[in-house]
Amino acid sequence: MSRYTSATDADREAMLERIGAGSIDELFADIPASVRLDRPIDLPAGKPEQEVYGYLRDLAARNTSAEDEITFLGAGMYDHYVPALVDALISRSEFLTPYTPYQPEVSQGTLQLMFEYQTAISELTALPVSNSTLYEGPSAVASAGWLARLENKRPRFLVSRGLHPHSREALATTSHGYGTAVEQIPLAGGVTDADALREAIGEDVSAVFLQQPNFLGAVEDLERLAPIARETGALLVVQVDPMTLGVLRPPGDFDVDIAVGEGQPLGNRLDFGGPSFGFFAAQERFLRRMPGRIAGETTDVDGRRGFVLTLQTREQHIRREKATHNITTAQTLNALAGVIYLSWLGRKGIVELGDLLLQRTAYARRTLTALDGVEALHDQPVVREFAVRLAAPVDRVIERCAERGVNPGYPLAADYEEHEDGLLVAITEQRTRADIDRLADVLGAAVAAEREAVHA
Amino acid sequence: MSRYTSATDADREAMLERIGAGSIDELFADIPASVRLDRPIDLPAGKPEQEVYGYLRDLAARNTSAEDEITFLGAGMYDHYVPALVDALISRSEFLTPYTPYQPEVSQGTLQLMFEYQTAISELTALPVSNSTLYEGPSAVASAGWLARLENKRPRFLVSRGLHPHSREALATTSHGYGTAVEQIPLAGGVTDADALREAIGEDVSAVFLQQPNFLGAVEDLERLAPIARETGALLVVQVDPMTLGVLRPPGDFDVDIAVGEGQPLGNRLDFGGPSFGFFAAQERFLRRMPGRIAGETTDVDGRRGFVLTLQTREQHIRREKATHNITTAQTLNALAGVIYLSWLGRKGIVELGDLLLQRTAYARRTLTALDGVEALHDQPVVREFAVRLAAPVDRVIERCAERGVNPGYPLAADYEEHEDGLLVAITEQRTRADIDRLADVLGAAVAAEREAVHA
Amino acid sequence: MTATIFEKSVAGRRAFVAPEVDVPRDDDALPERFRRAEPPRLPEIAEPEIVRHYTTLSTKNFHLDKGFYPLGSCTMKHNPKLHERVAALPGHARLHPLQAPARAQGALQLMWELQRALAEIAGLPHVSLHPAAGSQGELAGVLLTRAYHEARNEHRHRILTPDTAHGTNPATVTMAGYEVVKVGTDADGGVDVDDLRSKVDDDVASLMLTNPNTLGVFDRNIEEIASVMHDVGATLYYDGANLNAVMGRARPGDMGFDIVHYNLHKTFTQPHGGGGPGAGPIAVSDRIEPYLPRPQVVRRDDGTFDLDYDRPESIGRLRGFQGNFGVFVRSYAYILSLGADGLADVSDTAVLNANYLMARLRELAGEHLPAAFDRTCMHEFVLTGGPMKKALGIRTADLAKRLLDKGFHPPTVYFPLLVDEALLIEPTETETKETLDAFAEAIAEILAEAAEDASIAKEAPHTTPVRRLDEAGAAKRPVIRQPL
Amino acid sequence: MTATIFEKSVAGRRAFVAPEVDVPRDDDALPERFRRAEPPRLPEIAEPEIVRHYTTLSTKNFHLDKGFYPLGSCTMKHNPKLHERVAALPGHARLHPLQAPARAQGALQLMWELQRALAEIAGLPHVSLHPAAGSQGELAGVLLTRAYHEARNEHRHRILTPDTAHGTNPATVTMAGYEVVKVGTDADGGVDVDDLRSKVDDDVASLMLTNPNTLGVFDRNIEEIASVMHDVGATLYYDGANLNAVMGRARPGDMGFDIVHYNLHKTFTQPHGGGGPGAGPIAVSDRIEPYLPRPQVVRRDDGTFDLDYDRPESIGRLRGFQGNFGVFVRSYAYILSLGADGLADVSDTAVLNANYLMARLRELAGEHLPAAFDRTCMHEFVLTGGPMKKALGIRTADLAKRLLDKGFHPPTVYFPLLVDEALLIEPTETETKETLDAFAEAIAEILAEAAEDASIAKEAPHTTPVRRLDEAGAAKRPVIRQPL
Ligand SMILES: Cc1ncc(COP(=O)(O)O)c(C=O)c1O
Ligand SMILES: Cc1ncc(COP(=O)(O)O)c(C=O)c1O
Repeated sequence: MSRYTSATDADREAMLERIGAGSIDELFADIPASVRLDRPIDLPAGKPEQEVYGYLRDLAARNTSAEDEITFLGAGMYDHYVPALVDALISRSEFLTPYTPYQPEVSQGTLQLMFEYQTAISELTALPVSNSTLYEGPSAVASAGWLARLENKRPRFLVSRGLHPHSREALATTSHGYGTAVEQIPLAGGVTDADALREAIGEDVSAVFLQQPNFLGAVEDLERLAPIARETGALLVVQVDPMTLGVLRPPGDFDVDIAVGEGQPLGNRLDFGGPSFGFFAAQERFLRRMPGRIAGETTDVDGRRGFVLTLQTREQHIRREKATHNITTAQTLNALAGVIYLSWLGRKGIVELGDLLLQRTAYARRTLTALDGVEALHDQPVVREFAVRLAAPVDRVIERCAERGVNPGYPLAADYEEHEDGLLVAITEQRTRADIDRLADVLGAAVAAEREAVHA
Repeated sequence: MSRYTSATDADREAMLERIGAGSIDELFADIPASVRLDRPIDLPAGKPEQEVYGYLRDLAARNTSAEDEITFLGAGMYDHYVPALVDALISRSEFLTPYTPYQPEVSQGTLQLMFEYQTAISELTALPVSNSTLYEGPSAVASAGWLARLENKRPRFLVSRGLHPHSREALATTSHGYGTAVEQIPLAGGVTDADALREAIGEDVSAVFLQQPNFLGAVEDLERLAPIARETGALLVVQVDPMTLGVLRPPGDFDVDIAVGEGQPLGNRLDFGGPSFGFFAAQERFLRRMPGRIAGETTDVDGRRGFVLTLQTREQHIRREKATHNITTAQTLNALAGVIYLSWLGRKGIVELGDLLLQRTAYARRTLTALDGVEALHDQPVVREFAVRLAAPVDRVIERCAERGVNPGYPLAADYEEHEDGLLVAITEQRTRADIDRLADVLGAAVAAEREAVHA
Repeated sequence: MTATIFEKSVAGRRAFVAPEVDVPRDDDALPERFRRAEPPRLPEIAEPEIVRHYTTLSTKNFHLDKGFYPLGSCTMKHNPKLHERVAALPGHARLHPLQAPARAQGALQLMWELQRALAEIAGLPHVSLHPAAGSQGELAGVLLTRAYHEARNEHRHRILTPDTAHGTNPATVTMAGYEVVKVGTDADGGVDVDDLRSKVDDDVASLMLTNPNTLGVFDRNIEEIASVMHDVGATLYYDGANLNAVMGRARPGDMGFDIVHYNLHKTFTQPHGGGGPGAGPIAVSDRIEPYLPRPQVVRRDDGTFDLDYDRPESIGRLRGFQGNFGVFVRSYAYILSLGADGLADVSDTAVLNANYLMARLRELAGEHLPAAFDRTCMHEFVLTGGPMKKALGIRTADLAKRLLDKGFHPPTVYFPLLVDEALLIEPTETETKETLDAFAEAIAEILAEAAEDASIAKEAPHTTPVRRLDEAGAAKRPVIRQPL
Repeated sequence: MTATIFEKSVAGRRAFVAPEVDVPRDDDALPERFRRAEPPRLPEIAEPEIVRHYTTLSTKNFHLDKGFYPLGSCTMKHNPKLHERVAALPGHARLHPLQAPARAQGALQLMWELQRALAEIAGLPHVSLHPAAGSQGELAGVLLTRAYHEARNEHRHRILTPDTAHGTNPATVTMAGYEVVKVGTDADGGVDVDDLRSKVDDDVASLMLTNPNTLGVFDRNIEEIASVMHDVGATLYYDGANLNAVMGRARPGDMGFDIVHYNLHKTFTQPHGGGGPGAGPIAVSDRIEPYLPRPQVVRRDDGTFDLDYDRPESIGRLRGFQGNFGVFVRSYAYILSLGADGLADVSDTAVLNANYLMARLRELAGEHLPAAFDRTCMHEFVLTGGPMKKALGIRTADLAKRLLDKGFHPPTVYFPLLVDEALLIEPTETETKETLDAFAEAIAEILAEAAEDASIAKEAPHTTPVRRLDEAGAAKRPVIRQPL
């Protein structure tokens, strides 16, 4: 099947002759016979384009996507509306198909968008420096851990139980490699227990990890927690939801050392979990320890302004085993979607949208907790997501709702054994009041039915 | 709602001051008060992007498209697979958003694709000259009629009853304006009645219009018909289906004067009937009477090859009432899809695809006519579409099939009172043998059920 | 320049992989005498090179997403990206035109709602979406006039068009079998009413008018003109290419027009595609309604939507199927997005931008490029390059070509015909004040530069993929296809 | 250069229109002390100018759809347009990662089938799609080695990497808490087996190898190397960045590798996006399987697909959710399109193209740019610019910059480190013979030109949007955000 290759039989002959080889097989003579594959690859024959399209379309049709149901799933990724101009622009070959911009003279498009992206992220987080993406949220948390390790070599990480379970796990997986222990700080009343944190903090703590809003949707009191966390010189790392930063005080307000987060809400698709991007912003003093690419402004030989990859002495291709991180391919195209989205939203829009989420979330929480068998899991302020307790088996309630075309949210049991009756409900601008009312209707009925089922 | 406009209040003030006007209202002072609209336009308020998307998506969902059923509808437009590279390339702003290329120095992209398109159409039709699109098929037929009128002023057009009903009607509508009468040549055995044509032809016939394959899917014997049609100096105009020109002898083989057709099958969407494009190819001698834009090769002041709109003295913006046609905006973007599609298909592909259609169509015709209550409407060779007779009410049979997810084709009754039991079935490369077998199954059952219903 | 796709063809290469012939072969399916002997010589080339070829070609175009495109009479406004998304929905893009109306309710409702919206905007009760573009709308409109008169047993032979009219107007008149009579323009840039009166009689079928006209001038005498025409039983035709100037401010129907065509690809922002596609719906008054093209989209009493073919007095169809539906989707998305206020704001801002740019140019270039009619303009205005030619020795064409070097698309040039060395400038509402300022300054720079050295403009452009092309040669020895 | 989007911001402009707050307001919803005082200073700009800004920016990039991109080790092959279409299907693009497996069967099946296909291609039974890119795949792989040894109560401290290794290898070793030990390269460009033996003992956890390696050389001693490592109980890690050379010809699993990472954005043609996204799945042998990241996509006995979290010995997750699914869709589309033959043809043609280009360059530039290892190469090869520097006084960097003027993207330069003035050239299989010829000729021209006048190359590029940039200055005084 040649459709992407051009070498005709005539081409092959002419080329082999020029090479001075009798056959293509000869070119593979270095491969010892004993390790050669002496049979065809055991895969089906290739298919015409229309059949590949048909096959994958049919698979896609077997998924229930946000296009097919009213979904209140969130827990780290959110069904926000992606404006058409994002898709139109990121699909331009000029952005879609180049490699990392190693030749700045012919990569100003990518380099400038990285610079603009970095600016937007430091504006959102109110921190002075940002890199130009890591893979995604949880691995960005893990990368913050690695930076802390390079910074102070202390043996303990303290993580709030309000930190996304995936972030906690990614941190544990990677820190196991270099031997830093991870301890959890419990929640009290839905937010990080400040006393427990004060208990645990000490000279041997490398970094403290919090999340704003936390995984249960609660707004953490960073004003109170930050000083405790940093008291003994530990780094304070906060994972933030970028969509809330129009209304919530930013990490920079609390002198956090590093702010990281999941970029998907900013103009990126859900894509069943990826690709998206992880952002990483920090205080100036960490600049030369930052992981990942950073674009910097400079001038060319004619004095024209331009952009380059900078501070590369941090990176693996120069410093190898001494590099500050091993990352090379990151998520530039997703960052482009992010910065286009933020430009579309604009200075006013990010506040308006944040306020819309805030109001609809408050309304949804009021409405759901008014139902029999549904109560708030905590009373903390919430912005775009909240947790409730159901007086009926959560999984079965979800099934009943799904049958009626509503996905009520994420069951907490898997990640919080203490909340096996918990349901996490997320709101986006695509979930209207009517959708919320429908959720109340469907959820209320499902809970009632399940309670009956039990009594029966 | 400003989202596409940038004038802020501050801008407006500054601009009005520069203009020397006190208000925007002043700028409209020329409009007599008596004809001013003294109320707001009576339309709903504007909507956010996501709501417009949602509204139109919901409307779209209320259509049963070729994505939702197995369709055998054709009759002029066909559900061919459009390769992804067509959409990717025609959606580039550089092709999508410019106007007609009046400034050739910054329009070489569009001008060259027009030139390549003209070449591809000449190759398909085997005629020396092609324009760079008219609106679509039937209006291209009407435009051929107008050219004939300019050419010989004779008072009669003869049209085969095998010509697409829309083409016949468009010709009649427009020729009524300049007073040429349209007479029909009947079909005999599914093809144009050669004797009737010989009867009707004469010195006063301006042009004869045939279709290959004709509307009933039958291959016309142009070898036989062409000489008769041109005997008395009438122009011979043939509407052809471009998808068949890999296997069927092209118009050029029969010295037809003008070949026109519907370009939709070539990489264009169905779009509920448009936009698509009409192609128009002819013998050299008609070049200076051709309607529409034509791109020509030339050189620039530095001797570099380039392309321009040429022979513009044919056109309305220069010749005004003496122009050969009034067309200006045509279908360039659709032509681009067409030439990309033809490049993708390639010299071998157009034959392979034609052969695939031919074989599947033959199989479908065999299979369907083997069913009780289904018989061939004619026995002429067919290439991609064929007509059958049903021994049950066609509309009710279609309804029954539709309920089972199969659209069996187009009912002939509306256009051919003599065939109110007729059904026109079209095949594309997207209708597999399995789909055809399913059609046979569903259609057979539907016909049987309807016959029962009658007897019952 | 880039070699053509045909020149890049190499025997044996391919992008297409054919689905297998999955049915038993019937080798007699097509008798030999019908079979093509030699396949058409289409390119043989793999996907990567097709993609590179057309991607590279595309970069040789100036386009709206690149910069300012003040092409008068063409309304080159921003094309929202949302429109491409909604047009591409499979429920639209893969809907067959002959699908039974019961299974195309969404599409028919969309068309019906668009008809209603367009009717309200133009102030005429009945809309047909049928015509493929403005010119076909014009032809439909003139044929409607013919049908209207014929129904009254009147056989009229002449149609009036102002000397400012777009070329399609007279061309249409001829195609519809009428004789063109030109009407003059008065000192204000409007129709010369005396000349009009002198040419009107009951052999005149219609007057085709653009208002504001191609000078960007709104005809203050519109009511008088309407009554002159109506007094002799003629129709008044509104060329809607300039509708972008008056939405929410005035309506052709209220001005006395009987028939209007819209250019959805202008006022309602369908991307131009380098020369189409577009759509040219028409709106008419009650007395014209019976003759509208077939089929009409209607709403039945039960609230369902349908295609009505049962229109005995219809002029019939001018094209296949139901019109350029893909264009309707985009334009309706635009109307839904902007709504009543938004559409009115479009015209207000279009007129504001035009007057601002005219004012800036008066300041910066007024001496060499005075306005042809120095008065408040509507959405566009005309300058004359006559003084520039005299004083600086460069022509409007030279100025236009030099603008290319500055990264701007030139205005429409040498139209309207009655203005010497005309530049017809239409900024549209979607341009920023900064862009208008930059354009005015670029023109001033070119004029200053020409005062120094006229040859720079005369030999422009200097920075484009190709420079001035030999159009005369192209027409003398036409090479309009690749020799193979 | 283009002003930044922030510099184009004007107070009061906007592209976003907010949906109305359709619920009763609760003004106490968020206590004041949590509220942000000053909004982030995001740009204020309308849609048309956003579109123009990023469209214009895009045109400053060289890209694969524009021309030849022989960036060694990066496998810049054509990115089929079909892949973007299938990835954009709402059933993929709008599928929430936490959707219940029962309602995500299509996605899980796709992932499972991709796992099977990748396993077959690499010749190792178990695949995890989890890692986000090659580097994360490497980290996962080294952590798997750690888990494997720890399960045996072994605590090893060193990992070997050849001096030809890509920088991510040693960087990964450090991040995983091991010490890096470098191994030398022999005269043929393979691992120096004696040096290897001298450094191997039971404190060595693993050897990370690329085969063919970054010199484009297939290591003939691979079996011996494998046994050396296995004899001391170490694992053998395969850096799959060069898998494009050997599909259908040989499999890492059959060579004795325990752990492999794939770069889907190289071998399996995910567009690079100017620096991602990609995906770095890993394949492992049975003994490593228990430690694979969580969750794993599995097929249950009833034929349904599921996410398996119940993996007690798993190293856990390195990232959120199920991996870069959007990338999987594209790469699986590629595998479905090409099939067994097609994939084998990919490697055959990639190696053919590389050897052809090497031969052409030997003819045209062999004197100044000899091959670092003059032998049959695999999918890429290395030239040394040493002689060119001596004879002509231009460096590899100068040659690279001058190639930009000729419309080519330069090869990878100054890597691998052990070759003086290295050029690492990987043409890939999707390029035409004509393109390879043109590239070789361009290099010959540059050398000839340099013989005349070296300054042209030294000062290159001359035709790009900007010319050589001050990278040292950028690093000395970093400006990495727009001052506002
Ligand atoms: C004033 C005027 N009338 C009519 C037309 C013709 O419209 P279309 O190009 O849609 O056929 C145009 C545009 O070219 C125009 O500017
Ligand atoms: C040989 C080699 N190993 C590893 C990598 C790292 O892969 P990735 O960029 O996907 O992290 C690359 C690519 O940069 C490479 O070329």
